[in-house]
Amino acid sequence: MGFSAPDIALPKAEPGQFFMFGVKNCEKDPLLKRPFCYFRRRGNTLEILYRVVGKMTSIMKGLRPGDEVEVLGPLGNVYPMAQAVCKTPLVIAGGVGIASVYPLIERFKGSAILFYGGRSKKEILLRKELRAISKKLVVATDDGSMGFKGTAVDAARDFLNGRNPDDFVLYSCGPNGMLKAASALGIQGYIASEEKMACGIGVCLGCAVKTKEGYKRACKDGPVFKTGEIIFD
Amino acid sequence: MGFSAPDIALPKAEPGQFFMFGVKNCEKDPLLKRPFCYFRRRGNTLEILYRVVGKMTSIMKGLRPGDEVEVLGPLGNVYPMAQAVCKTPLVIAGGVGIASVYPLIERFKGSAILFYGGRSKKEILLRKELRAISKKLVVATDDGSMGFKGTAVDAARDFLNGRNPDDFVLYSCGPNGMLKAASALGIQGYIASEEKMACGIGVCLGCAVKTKEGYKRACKDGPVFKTGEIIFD
Amino acid sequence: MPARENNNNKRLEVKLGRLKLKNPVMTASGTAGYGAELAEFFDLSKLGAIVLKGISLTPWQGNPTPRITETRCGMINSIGLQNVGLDAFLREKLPFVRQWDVPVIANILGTSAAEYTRLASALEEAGVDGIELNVSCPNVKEGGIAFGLDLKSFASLVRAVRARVKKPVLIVKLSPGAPGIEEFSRAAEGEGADAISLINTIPAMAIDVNTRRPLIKNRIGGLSGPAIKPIAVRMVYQASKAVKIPVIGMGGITTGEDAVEFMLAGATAVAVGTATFMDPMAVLKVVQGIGAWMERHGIKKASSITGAMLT
Amino acid sequence: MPARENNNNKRLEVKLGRLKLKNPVMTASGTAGYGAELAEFFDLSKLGAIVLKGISLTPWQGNPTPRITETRCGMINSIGLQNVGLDAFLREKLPFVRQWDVPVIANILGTSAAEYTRLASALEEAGVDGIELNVSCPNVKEGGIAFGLDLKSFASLVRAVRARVKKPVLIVKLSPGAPGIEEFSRAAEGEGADAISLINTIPAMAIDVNTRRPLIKNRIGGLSGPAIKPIAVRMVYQASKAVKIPVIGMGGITTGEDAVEFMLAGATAVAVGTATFMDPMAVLKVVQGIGAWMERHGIKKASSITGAMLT
Ligand SMILES: Cc1cc2nc3c(=O)[nH]c(=O)nc-3n(C[C@H](O)[C@H](O)[C@H](O)COP(=O)(O)OP(=O)(O)OC[C@H]3O[C@@H](n4cnc5c(N)ncnc54)[C@H](O)[C@@H]3O)c2cc1C
Ligand SMILES: Cc1cc2nc3c(=O)[nH]c(=O)nc-3n(C[C@H](O)[C@H](O)[C@H](O)COP(=O)(O)OP(=O)(O)OC[C@H]3O[C@@H](n4cnc5c(N)ncnc54)[C@H](O)[C@@H]3O)c2cc1C
Ligand SMILES: Cc1cc2nc3c(=O)[nH]c(=O)nc-3n(C[C@H](O)[C@H](O)[C@H](O)COP(=O)(O)O)c2cc1C
Ligand SMILES: Cc1cc2nc3c(=O)[nH]c(=O)nc-3n(C[C@H](O)[C@H](O)[C@H](O)COP(=O)(O)O)c2cc1C
Ligand code: FES
Ligand code: FES
Repeated sequence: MGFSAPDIALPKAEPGQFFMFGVKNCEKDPLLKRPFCYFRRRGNTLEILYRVVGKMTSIMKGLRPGDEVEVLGPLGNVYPMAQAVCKTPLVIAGGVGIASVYPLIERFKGSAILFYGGRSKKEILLRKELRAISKKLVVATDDGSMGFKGTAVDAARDFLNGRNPDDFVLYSCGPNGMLKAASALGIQGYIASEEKMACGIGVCLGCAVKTKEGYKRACKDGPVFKTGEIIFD
Repeated sequence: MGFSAPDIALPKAEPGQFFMFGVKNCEKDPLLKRPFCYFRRRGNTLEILYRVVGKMTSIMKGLRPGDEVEVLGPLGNVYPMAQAVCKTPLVIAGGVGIASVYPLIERFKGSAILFYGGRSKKEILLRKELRAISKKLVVATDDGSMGFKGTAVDAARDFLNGRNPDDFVLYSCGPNGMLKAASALGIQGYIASEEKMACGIGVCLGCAVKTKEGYKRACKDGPVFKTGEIIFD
Repeated sequence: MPARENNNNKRLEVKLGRLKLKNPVMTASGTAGYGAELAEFFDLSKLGAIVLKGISLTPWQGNPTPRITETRCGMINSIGLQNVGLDAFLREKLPFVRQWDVPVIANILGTSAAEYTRLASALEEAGVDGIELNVSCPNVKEGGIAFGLDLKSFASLVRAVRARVKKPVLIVKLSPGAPGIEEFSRAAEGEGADAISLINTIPAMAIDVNTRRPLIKNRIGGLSGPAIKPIAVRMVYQASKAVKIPVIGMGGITTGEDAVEFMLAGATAVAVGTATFMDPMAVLKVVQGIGAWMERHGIKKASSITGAMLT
Repeated sequence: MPARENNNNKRLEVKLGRLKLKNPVMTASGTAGYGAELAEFFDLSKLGAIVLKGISLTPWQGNPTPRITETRCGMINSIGLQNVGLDAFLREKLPFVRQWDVPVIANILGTSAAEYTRLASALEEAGVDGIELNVSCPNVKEGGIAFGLDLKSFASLVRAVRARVKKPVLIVKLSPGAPGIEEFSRAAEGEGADAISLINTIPAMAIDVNTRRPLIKNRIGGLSGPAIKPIAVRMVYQASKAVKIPVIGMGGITTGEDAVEFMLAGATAVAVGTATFMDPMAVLKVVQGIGAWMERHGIKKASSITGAMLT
């Protein structure tokens, strides 16, 4: 879905950041805005990519051109990209986590290797575009209905077999299980957490992520964290 | 606003009845349906006439052709019309109360005298149609911006001066103040109450109207009551 | 497929003490009148039970209007327990609802233990299947709320009624304002109640900032509907942990999934109130929704949902 | 028109004991952190006061996630009073927020009267303008809720803190579960509190019927937001009838009109919590909304709205 603001210049968003997104007209239910990653920008339109899972996303699906929405952002920190100058970016994404790493891969201008997993073929989006902007795309599905049968992390592990992990820098976004497994691959890098959020601006402490230094806020101290920083239980 | 149901035959509604009306897609806020009078039918479309005053009516205003709505009805009782055979129907309506008496006046096929009041010119709707379907139309506005300056009941009282009240049968719908004043004109007939409603079907007892026989339900025992039946305090 | 239907029916069966319900869903007292209006919309025998509008010994006329107002995801009412009184109830209302093959539960309220016991005796004699003690109506001073907020008088009221009621199941409806929902639940169980039900509406108020007047003539009324569901689920959870007798959960249920939520929290059965105002078919849809959820989750018996929350 | 603005400002002024507020609107504790994040969105000196996240003597790490879930027109949280502790607060947080010309109110919580008094003393010394006693957090056993539910220990806690606090105004935040909101209000007044504030969140629970797990890891959390507003307005009405000291009303305020509703019910000031999560500018919009309402209704002083409900 794309949105634009006729009167103001759209803010510049960086890979890793997100927006808090709300619909108008529906009074107080849904109550809170929902977080969606910065996906890409096309002309004067900012785009997000979303999956319909509940209240807000169902309403979003029913929106029509011209409907008003409420957007706050861009929020949160950015995937650091300096290391990718001398190392190869190895990107692991699960489900709609692809929205988060999409603009990152674009930035890498064809140097990123992408492992992209979903439960089945149906969940794999944008295959053509992704192939076009990445050096190599490996699709993995749990049921084997497309590409590698298994998780994206399994596919990445296979790929790394015999290679030196230090030649790569990791970028990963997806469900917690994937982030945990990806962190265990032995590659340094960055993972983006998707804890549930209420405010998105750091005041509610709802989006706590357990780290070595205690709870941090996914929205303000993240969503991007260094590998090894987060404690998964 | 008009609505139709493609799959089912629209129910036949009678003057005085109402529908409980809800919008889809907005989850639980607004929570309850809202009552609107049966206004008229055009082909396979039932029409209601409404004023934007709050939550639901604001949302209704934003509806577009094709949007789904939830409608329950027709509900409630009907304006008795037998007496109007030998007497002249004298109709007094205030504000959107006009929606309630509109189909009644249509039924009387040009025999009804209508006193129609509003705060100002802006509130007076459908003047042309009303003139066409009634024997005589007297518009009254509180600020004198159109027609008689004063209330519709004042205008009716002027008209009755020197006439025999027994020659008329009263039909009135509007705010409580108007119903009280209309009841005091000395004409027998019927008034339609617009108490707030939760269920519209007689189970919540929210729409209580104080009558000589104790509280009655506007939605199930009414909305039409005989003059003299309701106790106004 | 009548066989399948039959089968489905059995799957939904639950028990409140000696009373078997076809399914766990009943009307909430005060939101289904005495049955006549809903019977225009569906076959009442499809319900687990029908709980009738609260009745008192003598007719009560109720509160002045406005009696209702909508709030965010909820509504406030102060009907004031308007009811026809015991005699008219027995004469005019009860015979009608007993035409259907559905357990009839009377909801009673009084201003003294003596009134409650007289009501209970008369209703037992008239053959109702259950009696729900309303000790929690916030809308009338006389609505038994004093019993609902004081543990000692609460326990002695339950004891007094229990002593009179043999056949119908005795359900005690707790006040959400009870200081210590666990203690009140245990007291009801200890005095022999067959089940407890909760929650009643929560005292609340709303003011029209344009007119500066309260939106409910009586100023304070009771809040119900989806807004209070999380509070109700919590109380049902706490009550069901405290006692072994069945708990009937209510407060903001509008769908089968809402009902399942209460059951996972510990409810054996549920009641649907405000949702009936939103849609007269709501109670029935909740029954169907529970069935659909069970099918999706491969669950064979509704009774096994009770307290089955994972942690 | 700066003159007009100035004028407007005076019109909005209210007093909490000795403390003058530019307008009746403050942040609700725990919904504005220690001020830094909201300062990125607007000038904090536009607020009546800023009430900071609750602090304890030592740092508390808070509860596991998920800590929040949305419900119908509301949300449940169980942050668990995660906070940096007194020392870090005095060193890192307080100096930052004191840069603005806005009264700073610290919210404190402890597990014993001694902890509360030590916190209060240290904060008085550090120069805060007000201290809010949180005796009502439902999310940690240690959150003072025991004080909030037992009248005797409540009164002695207020007494002990009052004895230590001279300069800052002392605000006592009541538990919505207090058995008898009037008695607790009177007890706070009797022990010398300058103001009372209410309501805190209401214990609540929600279960995901797909996973069958509680949506809050801790199972029970606190309900806030528009869903609870009618309950909060009722409690503010009852509390303000019971005492002469100012009442700070909160619970579901999202607009200026909501704030006016609390003031008509008896609040002298209001706090905005959950609405800040919906929109970071919400507190400021509430200030503006009160002004706009006053203009529409020809009201000259915000303080005259307090308790001005017509009946
Ligand atoms: C920083 C961040 C970035 C995100 N980016 C995207 C994106 O680009 N595209 C996208 O489709 N989704 C994204 N999400 C997830 C998205 O926010 C949720 O899908 C959305 O909030 C669901 O709203 P809903 O009202 O439709 O569902 P609800 O009715 O609120 O919930 C439906 C189901 O979704 C689950 N759910 C709700 N919120 C979350 C959440 N934050 N994370 C995981 N599960 C949740 C609930 O537990 C429930 O099972 C992101 C989340 C975060 C925190
Ligand atoms: C039997 C009946 C028939 C009606 N027919 C019509 C009709 O044909 N056309 C029409 O425009 N309106 C009609 N009304 C009034 C209509 O139901 C209300 O205007 C509507 O409920 C307002 O909904 P809302 O959500 O927009 O306002 P809300 O946000 O609910 O309220 C906004 C304002 O409207 C007032 N209000 C709310 N409900 C009512 C009510 N039932 N009566 C009077 N004031 C109310 C509130 O007190 C408040 O001041 C009828 C009412 C009844 C009971
Ligand atoms: C209009 C109305 C009338 C009610 N009358 C009664 C009553 O007579 N006796 C009673 O025990 N509860 C009464 N209740 C409370 C309901 O039975 C139920 O406990 C409460 O509304 C919560 O459920 P809900 O949110 O599904 O409505 C009434 C509720 C409403 C809304
Ligand atoms: C995420 C969150 C954290 C809170 N933390 C505190 C706290 O630390 N101390 C406190 O006294 N109240 C706390 N509260 C309660 C609020 O201050 C307020 O009383 C309550 O949320 C009702 O207001 P609202 O509906 O506007 O949010 C918290 C509320 C929320 C939602
Ligand atoms: S979402 Fe509120 S602190 Fe992160
Ligand atoms: S609106 Fe419910 S009884 Fe009339």
